Amino acid sequence: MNLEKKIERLTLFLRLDGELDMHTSDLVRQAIDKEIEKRGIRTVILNLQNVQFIDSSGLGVILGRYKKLLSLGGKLKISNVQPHVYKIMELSGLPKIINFYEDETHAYEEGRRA
Amino acid sequence: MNLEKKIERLTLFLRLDGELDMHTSDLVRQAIDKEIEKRGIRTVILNLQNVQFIDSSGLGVILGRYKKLLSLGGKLKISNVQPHVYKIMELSGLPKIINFYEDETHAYEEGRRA
Amino acid sequence: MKSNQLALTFSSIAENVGIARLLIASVGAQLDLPLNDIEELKVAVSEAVSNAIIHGYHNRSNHIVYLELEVTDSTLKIVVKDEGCGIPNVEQAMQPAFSTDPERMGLGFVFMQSFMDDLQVDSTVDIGTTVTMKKQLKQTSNASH
Amino acid sequence: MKSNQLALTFSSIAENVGIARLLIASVGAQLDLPLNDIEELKVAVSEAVSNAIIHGYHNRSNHIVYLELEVTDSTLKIVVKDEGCGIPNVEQAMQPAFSTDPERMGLGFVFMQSFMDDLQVDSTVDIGTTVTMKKQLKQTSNASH
Ligand SMILES: Nc1ncnc2c1ncn2[C@@H]1O[C@H](COP(=O)(O)OP(=O)(O)O)[C@@H](O)[C@H]1O
Ligand SMILES: Nc1ncnc2c1ncn2[C@@H]1O[C@H](COP(=O)(O)OP(=O)(O)O)[C@@H](O)[C@H]1O
Repeated sequence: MNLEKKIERLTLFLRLDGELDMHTSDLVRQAIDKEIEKRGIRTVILNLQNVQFIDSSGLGVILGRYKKLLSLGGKLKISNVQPHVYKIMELSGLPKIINFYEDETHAYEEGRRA
Repeated sequence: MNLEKKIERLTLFLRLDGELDMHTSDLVRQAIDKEIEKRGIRTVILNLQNVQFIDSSGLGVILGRYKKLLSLGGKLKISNVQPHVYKIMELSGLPKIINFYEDETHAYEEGRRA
Repeated sequence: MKSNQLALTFSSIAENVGIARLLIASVGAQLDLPLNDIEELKVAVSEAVSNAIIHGYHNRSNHIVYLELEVTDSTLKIVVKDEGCGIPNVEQAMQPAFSTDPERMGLGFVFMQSFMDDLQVDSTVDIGTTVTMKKQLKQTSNASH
Repeated sequence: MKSNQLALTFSSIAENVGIARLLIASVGAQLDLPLNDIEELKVAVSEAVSNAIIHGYHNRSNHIVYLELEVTDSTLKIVVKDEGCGIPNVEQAMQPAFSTDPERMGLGFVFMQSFMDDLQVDSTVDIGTTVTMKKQLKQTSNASH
């Protein structure tokens, strides 16, 4: 799993590359929590363009970060999900809770308008 | 292993796609021998552009077809080998016996000049 | 595809879950299964193996997980086994959203169930857990490789 | 990378040689080995597993091949085992270009030897053959994943 971070104002853009399972989702959790604590990040945009696989461990970490950010008055958004990965996410009900966007720009813009 | 065949005069152009091991080299052997017997093919140009792996089983089948064609007055040529595959071939001494070419055109031209 | 049997045993570390998925994906490719089916098999195996490591062995790395794949003409059978803590109440554990870990979603068994044609869980406390999953295969069309 | 152990047992069919290679390639990737080293490990494993199927089991598919991988801090150990016909004269068999099959090149052991740091062949006629190969690993640099 490769993580690429970019921070703009209080938004963390996190681009994931690889398979999101119990091993790698642990790394994602640590990366996000670190930015929340150290830099006061309140919005996270997860770009899943290069994520080819997700299972319930990956979904759990995404939902967990969503809840944590929500409790801090922030939000987590997801962009660029591949169709077969989205299918698994749908089964879990995640898209009913978390907002999905075509790309990072759409995700970012929506946040600024709000 | 995917095999793509093209026949021009008595030359068989065989493009391989995959890993050349005991399993797939068996398919290559059958494919070449069939064309030799059925169509009287005498020159075979093996395009290894999309071969990512070779072991001694693959090398053995290539050498075997080379010898068979030679005994029939024909020849076998190799084109488009990837560097890391060429390294394995070099260890076996194959390039001392069989001619390697940059691409199919060079392999074909040389044959016609000869 | 004639019949085939593979068994992978491996240390209970998170890094090996991806290897378990690679194995089922390779066997799925051997069987010429559609990509979508292979994706689903990967999820099912990933869930069962993750459960063995996380729940069965409490994330301790000095244990062994067993993954068995058996291909016959009509069925792909997948067995995931651990010799861990076991499940006291299997019926409850298999309920959607049930998890003994508040950080987890309780969807592992749901995914296994939805992606496989048959799911069976045998578990004994302090002995371990065996998850047996089956997928029906279309009768061999003898498709070329 | 902490220590790791994996063992794959599989039916003696040609289609499984690629799966054996995938396994060693995945473990090589876990260890952050250079691509070139991974290629060489794949060749070594491919040779040993092919020998088990071709020579040990005479290409009969109803047998089992064993592949064991053990990672410690300093070494990757690979064991390939069959319960096949065995090798009457191991020293002779390991000579470059020696093969009991006129269609083959007799390079399997040569490749194993050149790509691994240590190669050991134990064989007993009618009992089977065990090939043990080792690769020294650079001391863990604790490279990030
Ligand atoms: N191999 C196992 N060993 C012990 N307990 C298990 C095992 N697999 C599942 N369980 C129990 O079943 C519960 C539900 O499992 P699952 O549906 O996969 O959800 P989750 O993994 O998200 O908790 C787990 O929380 C755990 O208590
Ligand atoms: N697992 C095995 N079981 C029985 N015989 C073997 C085995 N491995 C190797 N041999 C014998 O050793 C010889 C040399 O092996 P190798 O160097 O790999 O060359 P090749 O496979 O091309 O014959 C084989 O021809 C065979 O007679």
